[in-house]
Order: sequence, then structure tokens, then C-alpha cells
Amino acid sequence: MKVELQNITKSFDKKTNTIDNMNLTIEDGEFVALLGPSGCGKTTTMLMIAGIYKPNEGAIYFDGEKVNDLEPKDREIGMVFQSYALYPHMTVLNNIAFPLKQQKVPKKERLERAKEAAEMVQLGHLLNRKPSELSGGQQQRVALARAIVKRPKLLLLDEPMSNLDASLRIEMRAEISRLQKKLGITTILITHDQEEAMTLADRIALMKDGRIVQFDTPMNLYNEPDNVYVAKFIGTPPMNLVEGKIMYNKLQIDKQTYPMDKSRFHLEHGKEVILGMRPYDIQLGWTEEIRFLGKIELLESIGHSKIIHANVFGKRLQLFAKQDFQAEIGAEVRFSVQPAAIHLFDKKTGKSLRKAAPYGDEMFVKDAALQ
Amino acid sequence: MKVELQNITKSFDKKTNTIDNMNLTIEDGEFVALLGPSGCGKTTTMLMIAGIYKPNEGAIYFDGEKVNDLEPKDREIGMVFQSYALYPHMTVLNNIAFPLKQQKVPKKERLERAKEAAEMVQLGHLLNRKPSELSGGQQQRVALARAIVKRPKLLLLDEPMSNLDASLRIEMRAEISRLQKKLGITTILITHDQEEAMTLADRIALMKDGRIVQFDTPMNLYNEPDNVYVAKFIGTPPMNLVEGKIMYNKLQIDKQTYPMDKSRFHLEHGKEVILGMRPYDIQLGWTEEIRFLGKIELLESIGHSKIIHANVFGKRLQLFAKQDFQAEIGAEVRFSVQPAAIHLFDKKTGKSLRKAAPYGDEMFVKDAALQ
Amino acid sequence: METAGKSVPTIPGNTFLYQLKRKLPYIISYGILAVTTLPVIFMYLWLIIQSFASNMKYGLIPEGFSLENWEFLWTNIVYKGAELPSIWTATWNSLFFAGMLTVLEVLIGVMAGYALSRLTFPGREQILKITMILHAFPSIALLIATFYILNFMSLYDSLFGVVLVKTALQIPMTTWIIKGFFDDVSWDLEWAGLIDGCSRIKVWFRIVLPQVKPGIASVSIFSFLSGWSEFLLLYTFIVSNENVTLASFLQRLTSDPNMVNYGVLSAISLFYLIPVLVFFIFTQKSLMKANVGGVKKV
Amino acid sequence: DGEESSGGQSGDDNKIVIKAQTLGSEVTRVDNLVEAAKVLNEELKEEGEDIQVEVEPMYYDGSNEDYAKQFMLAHQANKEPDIYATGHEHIGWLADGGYILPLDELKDSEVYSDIIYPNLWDSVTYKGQIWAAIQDIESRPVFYNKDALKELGWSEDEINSLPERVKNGEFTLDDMTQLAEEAVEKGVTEYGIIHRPVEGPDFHYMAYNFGGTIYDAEENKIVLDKEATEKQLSYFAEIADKGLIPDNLTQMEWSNIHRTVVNGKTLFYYGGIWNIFNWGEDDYHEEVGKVDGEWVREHFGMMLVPAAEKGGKPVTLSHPYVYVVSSQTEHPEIVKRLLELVAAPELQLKHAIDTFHYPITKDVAEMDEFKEAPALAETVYMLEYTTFLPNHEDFTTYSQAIYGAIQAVELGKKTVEEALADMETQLKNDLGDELIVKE
Amino acid sequence: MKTVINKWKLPAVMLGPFLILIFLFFFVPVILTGILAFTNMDSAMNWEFNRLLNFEKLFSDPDISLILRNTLLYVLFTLCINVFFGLTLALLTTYFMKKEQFSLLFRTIWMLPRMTPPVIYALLWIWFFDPSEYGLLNGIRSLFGLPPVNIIGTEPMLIIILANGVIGASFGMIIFSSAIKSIPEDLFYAANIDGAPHWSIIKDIIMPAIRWPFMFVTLWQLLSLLTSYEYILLITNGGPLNESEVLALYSYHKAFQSFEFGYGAAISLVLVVIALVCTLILWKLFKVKDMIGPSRID
Ligand SMILES: Nc1ncnc2c1ncn2[C@@H]1O[C@H](COP(=O)(O)OP(=O)(O)OP(=O)(O)O)[C@@H](O)[C@H]1O
Ligand SMILES: Nc1ncnc2c1ncn2[C@@H]1O[C@H](COP(=O)(O)OP(=O)(O)OP(=O)(O)O)[C@@H](O)[C@H]1O
Ligand SMILES: [Mg+2]
Ligand SMILES: [Mg+2]
Repeated sequence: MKVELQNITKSFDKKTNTIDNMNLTIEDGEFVALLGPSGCGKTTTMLMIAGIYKPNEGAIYFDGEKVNDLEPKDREIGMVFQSYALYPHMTVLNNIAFPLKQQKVPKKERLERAKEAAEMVQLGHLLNRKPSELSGGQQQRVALARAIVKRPKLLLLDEPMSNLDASLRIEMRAEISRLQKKLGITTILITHDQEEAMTLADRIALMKDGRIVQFDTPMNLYNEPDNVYVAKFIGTPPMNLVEGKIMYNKLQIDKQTYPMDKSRFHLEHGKEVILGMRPYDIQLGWTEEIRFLGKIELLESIGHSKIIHANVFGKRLQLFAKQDFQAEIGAEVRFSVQPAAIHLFDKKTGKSLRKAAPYGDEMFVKDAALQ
Repeated sequence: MKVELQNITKSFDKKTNTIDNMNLTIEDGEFVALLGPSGCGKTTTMLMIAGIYKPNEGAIYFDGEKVNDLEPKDREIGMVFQSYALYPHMTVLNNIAFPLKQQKVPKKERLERAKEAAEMVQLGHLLNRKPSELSGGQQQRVALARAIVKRPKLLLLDEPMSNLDASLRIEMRAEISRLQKKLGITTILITHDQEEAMTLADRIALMKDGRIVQFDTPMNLYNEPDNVYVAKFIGTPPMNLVEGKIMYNKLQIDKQTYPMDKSRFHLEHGKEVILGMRPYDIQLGWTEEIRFLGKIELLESIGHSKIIHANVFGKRLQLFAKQDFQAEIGAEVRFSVQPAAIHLFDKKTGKSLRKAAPYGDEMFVKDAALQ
Repeated sequence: METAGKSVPTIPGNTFLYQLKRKLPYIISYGILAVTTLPVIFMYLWLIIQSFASNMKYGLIPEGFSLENWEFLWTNIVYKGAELPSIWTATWNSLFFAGMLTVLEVLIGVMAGYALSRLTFPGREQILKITMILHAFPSIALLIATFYILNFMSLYDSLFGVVLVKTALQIPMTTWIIKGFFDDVSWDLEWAGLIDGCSRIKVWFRIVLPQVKPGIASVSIFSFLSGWSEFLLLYTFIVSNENVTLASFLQRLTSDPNMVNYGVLSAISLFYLIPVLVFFIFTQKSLMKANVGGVKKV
Repeated sequence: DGEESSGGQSGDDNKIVIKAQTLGSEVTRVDNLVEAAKVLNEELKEEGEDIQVEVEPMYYDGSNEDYAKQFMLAHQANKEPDIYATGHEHIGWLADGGYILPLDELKDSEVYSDIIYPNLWDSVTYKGQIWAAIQDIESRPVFYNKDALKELGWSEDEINSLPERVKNGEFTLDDMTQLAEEAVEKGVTEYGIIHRPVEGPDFHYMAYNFGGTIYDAEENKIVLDKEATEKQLSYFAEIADKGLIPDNLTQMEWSNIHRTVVNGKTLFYYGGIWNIFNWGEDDYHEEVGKVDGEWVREHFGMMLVPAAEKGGKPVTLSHPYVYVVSSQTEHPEIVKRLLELVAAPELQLKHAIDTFHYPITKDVAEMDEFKEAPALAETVYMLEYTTFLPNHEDFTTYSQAIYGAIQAVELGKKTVEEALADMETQLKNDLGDELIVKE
Repeated sequence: MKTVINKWKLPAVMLGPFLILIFLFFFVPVILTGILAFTNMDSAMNWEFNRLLNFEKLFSDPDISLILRNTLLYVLFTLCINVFFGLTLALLTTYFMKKEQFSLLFRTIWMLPRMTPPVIYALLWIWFFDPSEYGLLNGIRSLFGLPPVNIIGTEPMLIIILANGVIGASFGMIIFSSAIKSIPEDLFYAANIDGAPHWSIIKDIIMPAIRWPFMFVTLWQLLSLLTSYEYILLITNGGPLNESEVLALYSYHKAFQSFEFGYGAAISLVLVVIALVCTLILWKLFKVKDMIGPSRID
């Protein structure tokens, strides 16, 4: 099912718009992730697609047909609520079987399918428990099974795995992905786990304050962020951002200048810009073209590697080192970046200066400055 | 405050033990993370420490004082619930100020401190909202602020950041860490985010089925897992595990043999073992001593790098490649591991064969076999 | 919106029939409400008209408008040769009695309801069962026996005694209702309160109680109502004359079926309705807003 | 003031408080006692006694049963009034229950000597003793519609002499029925006869009228006189059969009864003299609204209940109201003196005029002021034909039973025989030993 | 020792006032009334035991079978109205009606009968159905030239069931409404998304959530109806010819009109036995035991 949102606006208090003139098109069978900071309107968007909330303005189309007045029950969706919303009076099995019951699936088949779904989320042994007797993660899995069991045309997942441990999460991801592919279910996933979004989604819509900032494939979002906001948001640890100024095709930061690739960026003399570098793109040692010298401020161990927090130009940058990297706090550290791996943004508008970048409205002016 | 759990047992239905003879000592001012699969009893343990549940057997000591019969209110704890448990009838501000009110903090100071805490979790602009008007992540942040505001002696955090986006989560982590260090609050954190556990915790207690499997520093847990269960659980993507057999100091897998370091492992001829290798430890190409040849089954892009799923001995192993790695599905791939980076476990008991590994009971027999 | 070109729309959302079907339950429910409510509205409309009409034709058509029936508001009625006490005294007494009863009943009921819902102690089911079965005794049958108790406790002819009796008669109901509401409060909330430094009682009061506001709304309206209209107990157990309530005021006006002035009676019963009406609307408005959210409720 | 026990002394030592209670609207019943206390105080002063008597009036509104119930309970709790005004039929249980004092000496006291109707003392005699001071008395006449009679062609004279003819036994119950039939047939009035729509004393005079009795004073037992009862039931069956009464008379509202009567929709109405007072209270008449005594006398006449047989004695029924004295009173002597003083003519007169009742002594009936109240003065003769309810404590049971039977035959749900048989079984079951069945 | 005290302190505090009150003013009177049933106490108020005489008298009463039949009809049908119509009203005003002002309006209208003083409410019905042409119904009929009818006389049970049904329905309405209001909104969302039509939401979401109130209202109203007589007393007084006499009213008539207190108590006792049986059956039927869960704070 193709889902289109056209100029959707939603307000809870008639003063501020929680969702502000949103446009979004999700192709049939596509897997889209909604990403964005807490409170930006992801859940609200999803609930509008589900038909629970009605948009104040704008229209929603399913397969080209306007569905603003279609009731949720007729939209053939499955949904995991952020709050789970399990039926407290039903057992796990009945919770899962409930959507099937509504489809008038015969009892025997219904229970079989519900059991199957429960097995899938590894709850086969808890079928007769009430939700209140489950752990948080188990509840969430019931919600997941309930959403999937009826094989909906549109699957809405609002943080479906936030309370699951890593290995379970990976398994669940695989299951969702398998099912989605197999049945061609159009799926929208809200998640805070970028890796989840990256691995599962065909495209990611990054939201901010009720608007979509960029809607693109995970790789493009990662590699070619349209603006500094996206750049900062996507990728953990976040992209390192440093302010500078364009001086005749070069970038000047704190007296130092760096050559810039004119074919990649619009370089305007005197423009204040922001330089972005992903921690993963930074190499220890001056092996690449763009070179920095920093002071180690903190050395963090995260299992497979270490994160160096280094002070450069009074700003703290992060980069990775091997797990066996040893250094004193305060020691000097040299590092460098390939010119191809850097990002450049207009400081005033926040827009990417990349030549291929689309020029849109200037909505991010106020956020462009780095806090 | 030093927290000790001695032989704690808890059962909900009098048949099975949800928590089974658990022992745990947390030093004063220590930051401990509780890790474990969904439903293993983390929340239950925490609720017992909080005094909500009484253990069926065993004793809990705070600073050497038995507190089994101490009421929760007298335990001076702050807690974030997995379900948030905000007071629905109070505004954000009052929710946060509530613990202070119980401590009879004068109104003015109370509101000030509450506001400060709200600012800390970036909710300063929503002070007068009711919880029902907040997004999931905002609710969770209120819960966090409420737990922290009274500067408890013991801080219990049950998935405090599962609904926050990456950048916010990093900020929150830093705040918690700062506060914890500054005030020396003993803290217990339940999380499914291993990175969170790794970066924040002094020690991690890994649980399984109501027991603690290993309780150690993050690095030790990662580098020296006591058994295959820990090895598999810690680290994402999880450690690659392959079954084999010891043949005179060598490891034989599927006709191939590999030399093993006798000084590191107890090698017993004929013993069935499990070989473990972390994806991060595997190098592309035969640069290291222990070499494998695999077939690429799947190539996953995760922003900064790619994950290769390769089939070796009919098993699927995962390893990392640079983002620019290109290959056909089905192509052959060579990779290798340093002998120092491998792990070896007894297949029957699941225990590590590492020489320094402690020998405990054989509780993991049934789980040792790889599914 | 009819789509002319397409044969069968895949999404039924835009056909007229679908919209009709969607709205049908609502139309039907409004219909049912309207039809069933009409006679009630009619009855009370008639009561209002009667109180303002100087005479009624065919039993329902007013002839002339007058405020004569409402004179009791500013003068004391002289009925059958005796001057009745001021209506305001009666109103005040009724308010006092109903208020006292409501407070006592809701307080005790809410405490007991909590205990029965959320504390574990032996005999819980038995207490519930016994209180229910007690209700099977017609309260009038208990009058004589209750009299002996009151007399024994020197509470006969005391307002306080009547309040106690009335509370005792009502409290099982309150408790039962409120217990159901407590059952649905999320345990996490109570846990959170305990950890935030409340004792169990304080948690009950500060955290759990606000969650059962709709329940409190319903029990308080019923206890206020029953206090407001209480007649029999006061009438039976109070000898002294000073405690006239609105119910007994009305009773005086109807005590002699030969002498009932229906116009005045209508006016007074309307007057009688006002405070409960206000109380009802107030409780409904402020308490029916249930608190949900902030907890993942299961 | 729960502290103050009945008749107890409060404040200064020489003040005696006497509580007196009455039911319903006729407040002069106790107010007169307050007046009497003033006189008593004068007398006491003259006698040199250093005491002051104060009567504390208490007014009760409600049913007879509730009034009685309250007295029972209050008596148990020692909070009852010293003087309790009630219908005479209650003295049975009051005496049996030891609630009240016998007052035999009152009969001999001077004020009560010229009693208006000698048999009146019977109404307060129980088990051979007198238990109460009679307070007032009334009668229950039949109202007839003068306008309707005129329309039937009766002359003014004929109309006005009807009560006399009834008194003499010339105009019988059958005549009344026939006349009613005629009126209905000719369409002069919608109904022929209306009686009270609820249970009450009116029905019992019929038993006496048909030569029966309902009470055996010697044995102190209720009597079911089957023969008379059968006639009684037949009478009601007949008027119903003939369509003289509204179909659903026994379900009608009192107010609608009044409307029907006042608007002249019936020829006869078994009423009570106090109804004249009622009709002045509300807008019952469709045109005139409230009607006064003059109007009533213009349009209605009042007569005794015609005798069942030609030449027989017509009947009516009185329901004397009495004062009884609590057995727990601390000042029986004072109370008795009050009860003598309250029978003073002026007080009686006030009560009679105010509430449409008869006085209990002849001297009051002779007074000019009384005679100026024509409706009272013209009917006071009826007392000579009056009957009473028995003082038996179970009388309500009987009363309800007979009412049920009447209702059944009127509605045609039972034949007279069935109704009588059912009534007999019911009474036997309910009353047991307390019942004598007279075949 | 201290833990023992701590364990019992809370239930004792919370339940204490409730238990004391119930014991003194409900339980003891019930026991006394039970004893009273074996005496022939009459207006003299003496406790004279007469063994089982009262019961013998009751069972040989010629009207008893009619009265029992009436009681059964009355309780059964009124209960149905009370519970189901009350539920319907609650659903209509809370689930179907989205505008809170409208719900409040309708709820208020349906509360009016209960708020009206019983005397007046009864009069309203009597006026409405008065058999004379002055009655409202007959007034309307006469406008169309129809003869007056006497519904109270011919169908007294119908009128009584309706009159009591209307009163009782508001009880269920209010309690169910509050309970429905307490259901977290996201459950409805989830059910909507799971494709549940209205009836399924009612059956699967609302009904389980209001199971306790539903059961309470049914049980409570059952017992209330068994023991209620007030409106019957006022509207038909059991008549005509005992056709609308029910056991409770009979007890009242015997105790407070004939002053056979002992006999009246005996009738009540029979009533209680009937009620007891009903209660126990329903208790099992509703699985009340399951609804009494353990405390989740140790
Ligand atoms: N009230 C209860 N009654 C019965 N079983 C329960 C109850 N609460 C929890 N359990 C069970 O106890 C086990 C441990 O629950 P707990 O909530 O401690 O898990 P957890 O480790 O916090 O899991 P998660 O990460 O999913 O929150 C689970 O299997 C759960 O089903
Ligand atoms: N019922 C409501 N009334 C008022 N404001 C609301 C309501 N629901 C949500 N909001 C506000 O709307 C904004 C968007 O909420 P939404 O739940 O869509 O956020 P979200 O993107 O899902 O965030 P999260 O990741 O924290 O769940 C938030 O700022 C929230 O405070
Ligand atoms: Mg959300
Ligand atoms: Mg948990």
C-alpha cells in the first residue's frame, strides 16, 4: 500500500502546530523509518496515518485514495504502540489473537497463528499470562506479535524494540524484515536506534519540530546530509562540527587554513561555514590531507575500540582508536581526514554547501548555529 | 551506600523462582549495570532492592545494615521505572518536585531544584503539561528528572533512556555520570544498550534466568567472558561462535585444524569446544594467524562501515569491512584472527577454557549448545 | 465523492454508503437517546410549567403565568394554618446533613475500598460477601433494631446518630464501587510514590486517590443524593422539631393528601433539585476527567 | 435539647415544662394547651403555688402510622410528649402497651359534664376504663349536588328538605342509588356517586348501616359480620355495576376527586365536613378556582348517609380526636388540670371554627359564634347518628381487608361471594384469636 | 513482633472505621432483627418469643403466592432495565458521544428522576397516568377524543417496573460511565487498529474493564430491588388488590401499618434468605473471587 501525506497539519492546542505542513510519500512495500528527536512528532504522525488522530489540515492517501474519513479499523494496519496498549484483561494468547478474531478467522486457525506469532517473539511459554505478569520487554514483544499476526497491509511500529536486549533485538529485526519482504507490507518504523533504522529501512525520514528535514536512503542520509541538523543527528558518535570561514576557496579555522574541493562545494569567499567530520572518518596520524593536532581530553573504552575526545580549536572532537591505543590525558594527538570525507554547511542557513544538495526553504536558520 | 544481596530468592507463583539464590555486592559510590535478556529478572531484582518486593528468602544489606523490613520510603532511593510511572494528575513540575516535597524541602527551593532538574532533561518548556500530553521520550525524561532531583543515596534506573534519541541519550548519559560522580551516588542501571552499560558502568552484572552469570568490569566482560553465554550476549554484533574439537593442542573444525595457544587455554584432547571470535577482531584478508575462507551471504551497510555475513563451515559469521568494500553475494572472502583475540569454551558446560577463568558451578550446561 | 471512472474503489472510505455506515452507530445511538429521553424531558418540562402556571388545562396546557408558587423563596409558607419554617433553614439543614454524610461516607469508603482492593489480609472476600449480604436486609426492617442500638448509645434524637446510621447503611455500596476503581490503578504508580518517600498511607492519599476520581465522583453523587433526600431515618430517629430538612419540608406539604397544592409542590421540588443538580454537574465536570497517561498501563 | 427529659424541670426549679404533640394541620389542638397553661398559671398563683407551667408544643406531619411509631420509639427512649393528641382508635394499643395513663376521673369533671353526645365517652373507653380526654369530633356527611338535582327537576324545597328526609329514614340508600342512576342516565352528571379513593373510616359506617358490627367491646375482638359485610360489598358492587362511580375510582388522586366533585360532575359524594375547608385551598373549580363555604353551601347540600332500609336510622361516622397522657409523665396532676382547662368553651370554639370540627360540649354548640358557621351548625345534629371506629389495635388489618374487598368487587375482579370468602381467610390468618366471625 | 504490628497496622487503620460502623449500625441491627423475627412484638414493643409462629403465618397467608410472583416479576424485569439500560446509557454517553457537554446533558437528564424527591417522582407518575380526565395521558387522549384509560389500575406491575427501572438505570449509568472513563484511551486506539468494530470494542475492551462495577451493580440492584418498596408504596401502595404488592412492601405494611414488628421482621428474614441464595449464585457466576487480587507490595 502506498501512503501519501499531503500538507498535513496537526495541532493539539490550537496555538502551535505539532505537525506542520508535512508531506511524505511512502511507496508500496517500502520500509520507512521515522527518525527524530524526542517530542518532534513521530508518534503523532503515525497516529494520523493510523486514523486515530485526524489531521487539522491536509489529506492522507492510501494507494491514491483519500482516507481522511476512513476508520482505523478499515485501514488494515497493524501497530505497535509506544505504550504497548495491551489489553489488560486478556491473556497473551488472546491479545495476539484479537486482530484475527476481528477478521473472523476461525478459532482453530486463529489460535494457531497467534501461537506461531508468540513463538516468533519467543513468548511461547507465557501464553496464558496476563500482561501485568510480564516483564517490560515481554510486554513489548506481545505488542509486536499482535501487530504482525494479522499480516496487515501497513505496519506501524512505534519503538517496537526499545526494551529488548541486543541479541533479541537482532532476531526480531530479522523477523520483521523477513516478514516485510515476504508479504510486501508497507512498514513505518519509529526508532531511536539508528542502527536499526539504517539496517531495516529502505528510506529514512528525519523529522524535527513537526517537519521532515530529509527523506532519503540511509546511506544518503549518512553520507550526504542536506543540512547540519541531519549531519549532527545521524551517526553515533555524532559528526564533529567546527565553525570556520571561507577564504578564497580555502577554509579558515582559527588562523589555520585548509584546502577545499571546489568541485564538491559552493565556496563563497567570506561565508561563515561549518565543517563536519564523522568520527569514523578521522584517521589517527597525519595520513590524510586535512590534518589536525589536538590534545586528548578523555579516553573512553567501548569494547571493540576506544573513543578519543580531543580538544582542537577549543572544541571537543571525537575520534576512534583501536582498543589497544594507549595515551595520557593531555597528550598531543595527530589526526587527519580525507577531503572526500568532509562536509561543509552554511553557518547561517545550516544548508549543505555540497553542489548536488537540493536547495529548499530556509527553515533551519535558527538552529544552524552550534550550541 | 554499599548494597549487598545475599542469597536472594523471589518467586511469583511459588513454583518457579524468578530470582534464584542471587548474590551481589555493590560498593559505595559504584555504578553497576544490570544486563540480561528480556524477562531474566532485572526489574524484579531492582524492585527488591527498592523494597517494593520482599525477597522470599535471603537478605539485603545497605551499608552492612539488614534492610529487608525497611520501608521503601526510608531507603533514600531514586528510581526510574521501566513504565515511567509518572503521576498522571500532576504537572511535569509537580511530578519532579514530588520527592522533594516528601523530604519537606521548602517550597521555593523545591520548585527551583525541580526546574533545574527539568532543564537538565531539556523539559524546561513543558513544566505545566500533564504527562498525558507528553511524548514517550518526554515522559521518560520526566521520570529521570524525578529520580535524580532528590539526590538519593541509591539511584535505580530501569531502562531510563530507551525512548530517547541518540544525541539526547548521550547528553543524558553524561549528566547522569557527572551527577553520580559528583555526589558519589551508588547507581544501578538496567539497560539493553550495551554501549550505555559499557560507557557508564564501573561493573556490569550479567543476568540470566534469575541468576548472575558474571559480574565484572565492562572490559573484562568483553574481553574475558567466563562462559559462552556472556560471550554471546556482550558485544554487537555478537561474537561469532563455531563448534569444534580439540585434537592434541589443536582445534579441529570441519576437517581443518588451527593451532591453539596452550598457555592461554586448558586444552584437553578430544574435548568438544566452541570457538569464539568477535566481528571486530576479524580482519579481512589472511593477515593474521588463524585464517578462514568464507562465502559472502549478505552485505549490510551501517553508515560508517559494512557488515559481511559470511558462510564458513555452514555457519554464518559476521565481520566488518570498510564502508567502501564492494563484493558480489556468493563471492569468496578471506579473513583471519589473531590467536590472542580468540575465545574458547567447553561445549558441554559452556565455561571458558581460559586458564585464568574461575571455575564455578555448572549451571549453563543446557544452554551451552549453540542453537 | 463518487469516482466515476473507477469500477470498484479499493478504499471504501469515500463512498457515501461507507460514510453512512460509519456514522450509523452514532446516528442510532443519538436516536435511541433522544427517543428514550423525550418522556423524561417531557415530565420535567411539565413540572416546570406547572410551577409557573396559574392553572393547567387538559392536564398539560398552562393558563397564565404566575410566580405565586415560588413565593416560598421569600416568605414562609402558611400551610394548613401553620407557618412552615423558612425554606432556607431547611435547605441549610439538608446541605449540612448531606455534606456531612458525603464526607464521612466517601472518606471511610475510600479507605476501606483501598484496603479491600490493595492490601492482603485474611478475610477480604468474606468482608465483601458479608457487606453485600447485609444489604439484603430492607433498611426499614432494621429500623426497630437500630432504634435499640441508638437508644442504648444515647444517640436517639441526635443528628450525629442518624448520620452514623445512614453512613453505615450506605458504606458497603461506596466501598464496593470504589474498590473496583482502585483495582485498576497501576501498581507502578504506587511503587513510584513509595520510592519517592511516601508512606503507604500517603501514597494512597496523594497518588492513588487522585486516580480514582471518577469513582469518587460517582459515589459522592450517590451519597450526597441519599443524604439530601434522607427522610425516613431523620423522621424516625429525631423527635425534636428543629431539624427540618427539605425532604421533611416536602413531606409536610404532602402529608395530607387532601390538601396538596401541586403548584407549590412543583416549585419546591424544582427548588429541591437545584443543589443536587449543581453538585452533580460539578462532580461530573471536575472528576470525570480521568487521569491517564504517564504510565504504561497493563 | 436532648438533655431535657420529658416534663423535666429546666432552668429555674419551679418551671415545669409539659410537652404536647399533635399531628397534622389542626395545630389548635396543642396551641389551645398553651393557652390553657396561661390560665393554669393564674390559678396556681392564686393557690400560692410557686410553680410555672409551660407547654411546649410539638407538631408532627406525616401519616397516622408514622405518628404512632414515633410515639412508641420516643416512649422507649423517654423522650415522648406528656400529652399526645391522637385519633381515639389508638387508645387500644396505647393502653395495652402501657404507654398511657387511665383518665377515668375526667369523665366526672365539670367541664366534660355537658358532653355533646352522651355515647362519646364510649369512644375512649377501653377495657372498662377511660383513657383519654376527647378533644374534638366531626361527621362524615354525603354531599349532594344541588344544581344537578335542579336539573333533574327538583324544586328548591325538595332539594333543601333532603337532609331531613334522610334523617327520618324516608330517603334510603336505594333511593340514593336510583337517583344517581337517573342523573347519570339523563346525562345530568357524569357520575352518580364518588367515595374516597383510598382506605379509610368512611367504609365502615356501611357495615353499621346494614345492621352489622365490626367490634365486640366485651371481648375486645374484631368482628367479621358476614351478613352485613355481604350487603356492604353488594352495595359497592351494585353502584359499580350500574356505572355510577368512575371505573377507576380507587386509583384516582385525591385532587382529582376534589375536582370531579367541585365541578359538579357527580351527584353524590361521601365526604367529610372538613372538605369544605380543602376546597378553599386550591384552584379545583375550573372557572371559579378556589371556592369558599358560601359557594359550597349554594351548590351542595349535606346529608347523613341514608339508612339501608326504609324507616331505618341513617348513619355517619365520627372520628373523635383525643388527648392521652404518657404513663411516664412526671406531672400527671398538672397534666390533668390542663386537660380540664383546655376544654374551655372559647378554646373549643376557636378550634371548631378554624378547622371545621365540632366541639365536644353542648355549651359551645349553643354559642352564637358557632352558629355563625352555618356548615358546622347545620350538621351538628348528625352526631346523634354517629358511629365510631373500634379501639382495637389490629383494626387497620380489618380496615385494609374490607377496603381490598370493596376494591375487588368494584373493579369486577371478584364476585361478592369470592371477595367475602377471601377476606375471611385473610382475616383469620392475620388476626387469629383476635377475630370473631359472625355467620 | 514489630513486623507483625506493621503488617496489620495499615489494614487496621484503613478498615477500622468501616468495620466498626458496619458492625454497630448494620450488623448488630441485622442480628437483632433476626431475633425479632421469632417474637410477636407489636405496638407494645415487648420481646415475646413465639417460636416459628410468624413463619407459619406467612406460609399460610393466602396472598403469599401472588406476592412472591410479583416480587419475582418485579425484580427480574426491573433489574434488566436497570443494568442493561444503565449500561446502554453509559455507553451512549461516554463511548459514542464524543462531545462531553452533550454527554453531561443527557446524563443529567437521566439523573433527574433519581434526584427528584421520591414523593414527587411518584406523583409525577400518578399524575401522568391518573385515570381521570385530569391526568396528563388522559388529557392528551381526550384531545384526540379517546376515552380515559387507567393503566396504573390495569397494569400496575408494568408501571412499577418502568418507574423503578428509570430510577435504577441512572445508578448503573453513572457508575459505568465513570468506569468507562477510567479506561486508558490507547486501548481504544489499539482495538480500533486491530479492526474491532463497535460491538467488539464494547464486548472485549469495555466490558472486561468494567467487570467489577457491572457485577456490583447487578448484585447490588438485585438486592436493592428485593428489598425496595418505596416507589411502589407511593405509586400503587401494592394495589390494586395486592396486584403490585411485593415481599418487601408486605413486610413494611405488616411492620409499620399493622405494627406487627415481629411478623414484619420474619418476612424480612425470608427475604434475606432469598437474597442470600441469589447472592451466592451470582457470586459464583461472576467469579468474584478472581477479582480479588493480591497486593503487589510486599
Ligand atoms: N507479577 C508477576 N507475576 C508473575 N510473573 C511475573 C510477574 N512480574 C514478572 N514476572 C516474570 O518474572 C520474570 C522477570 O521479570 P522482570 O520484570 O524482572 O524482567 P526484566 O529482566 O526486567 O525483563 P525486561 O528486560 O523485559 O523488562 C519474567 O519472566 C516475568 O514474566
Ligand atoms: N495530547 C497532547 N496534548 C498536547 N501536546 C501533545 C499531546 N501529545 C503530544 N503532544 C506534544 O506533541 C509533540 C509531539 O509528540 P509525539 O508524541 O508525536 O512525539 P514523538 O516524536 O513520538 O516523541 P518521542 O520520541 O519522545 O516519543 C510533543 O512535544 C508532545 O509534547
Ligand atoms: Mg513517540
Ligand atoms: Mg524490566
